[in-house]
Amino acid sequence: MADPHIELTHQPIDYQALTERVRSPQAGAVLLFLGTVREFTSGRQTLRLEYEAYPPMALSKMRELAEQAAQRWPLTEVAIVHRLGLLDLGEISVAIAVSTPHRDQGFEAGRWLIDTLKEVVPVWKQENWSDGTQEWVHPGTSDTATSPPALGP
Amino acid sequence: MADPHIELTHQPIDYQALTERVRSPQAGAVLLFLGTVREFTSGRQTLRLEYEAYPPMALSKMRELAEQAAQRWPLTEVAIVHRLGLLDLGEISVAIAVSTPHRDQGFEAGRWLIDTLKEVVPVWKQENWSDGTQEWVHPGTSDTATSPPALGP
Amino acid sequence: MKVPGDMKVSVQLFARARDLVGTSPVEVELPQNANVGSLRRALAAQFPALAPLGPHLLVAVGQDYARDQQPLSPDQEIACFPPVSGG
Amino acid sequence: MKVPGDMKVSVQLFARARDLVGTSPVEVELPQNANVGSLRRALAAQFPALAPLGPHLLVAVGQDYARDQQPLSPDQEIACFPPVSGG
Repeated sequence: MADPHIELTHQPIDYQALTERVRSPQAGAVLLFLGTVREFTSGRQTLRLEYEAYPPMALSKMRELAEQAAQRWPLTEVAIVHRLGLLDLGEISVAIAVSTPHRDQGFEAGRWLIDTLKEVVPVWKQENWSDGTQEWVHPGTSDTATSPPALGP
Repeated sequence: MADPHIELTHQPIDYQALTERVRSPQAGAVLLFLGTVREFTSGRQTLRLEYEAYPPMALSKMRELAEQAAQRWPLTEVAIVHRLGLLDLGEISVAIAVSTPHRDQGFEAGRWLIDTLKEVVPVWKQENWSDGTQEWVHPGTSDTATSPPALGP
Repeated sequence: MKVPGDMKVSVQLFARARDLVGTSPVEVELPQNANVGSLRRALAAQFPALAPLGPHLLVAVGQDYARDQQPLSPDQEIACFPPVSGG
Repeated sequence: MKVPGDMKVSVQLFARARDLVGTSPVEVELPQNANVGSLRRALAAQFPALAPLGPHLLVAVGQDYARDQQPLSPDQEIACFPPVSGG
């Protein structure tokens, strides 16, 4: 495996460029996973998501994940990009591309990479709900609404 | 789910256009699988692969797979394209794109779609090995080399 | 011996099956009330070159996989091919 | 009471932890031989606003997750944040 491509960006993610990076005649399969901003979560409507990172540690953890995945599966290439800042509905927050000799390896590595990224990479999202509230998403903590809607008297 | 996009093509697969077709604010995940022409299989070197289909049945089966997947998982959108004709090393033979509310659904549906496509969609590939032989790939049948190399006396 | 009521069907061949026979489609004569199993036997008798694929050949009728018990009629779209290998 | 050998560390806060405290980084005074556990207690005492996150806060030292037993020195890069939610 060549050096993994690891990136944090405030620009829209060019997933085609990312996919081209991992394509190889040594690979029979390419797996691309995109996380996108979904409008509805448990019936609540999202207007936007804002992503924040602890950048040096996030990059270091993303690289560590790529290297761990390359030890578990025979990855031909791997690339991981996370978007930061304000994202509109449908925009791409994260892109993971892996190429592997066989498809089972690609599906397993891609699944492990996104699952583990969500557990260990220091990036946080804040919901901007359609009712005007903002809420950090911090799994395992209690209700974290920080800006309740201003209600009239 | 809107009507699935199903296609057989002799042109290079535009997987970005395919991915854009399935992206949606209703989806939190997009899974793109690409099958690509790998150079080495069990130590033997491929020069090219040639894909042939029984087109109307292949399209009908691909559509059936998309509809079955949409019954098993809550797919937001799905698109399947298979390339036909002569493909060089690294080229994309098949592309499957699905969008789903959550990522586990996308990984499961994507995996099922490519596994089942390879079992039931009437498309066949012929290896063009670097030793000059051509060989249809027909899983379960015995050695199917059809053009042994011309050896000198 | 041609019996009244016999039928002639056209069978599309693909991949190695077509290469072994050398052409596609091929015409096959079948007895009245033939089914997919009769078609398999008739193909094997008429095209001995198919022998290497014999037990592996798949038959599709009306663009869907068909079992040996499925009856045939002359107006159906029939195809015969080896195990698929797309993807 | 300031004891000789006490140290001051700078702690970067992120996401809801920073919002609750209102700023980042923050300076925290720690006893000599302090470890990550001492840092947690000092942060909780100095910033009561962090209470809702208390048991959930994660500490990173040198850009890697640290357990409470890990010793601290003033020259290390230290960060404190709630459970991650990227992806």
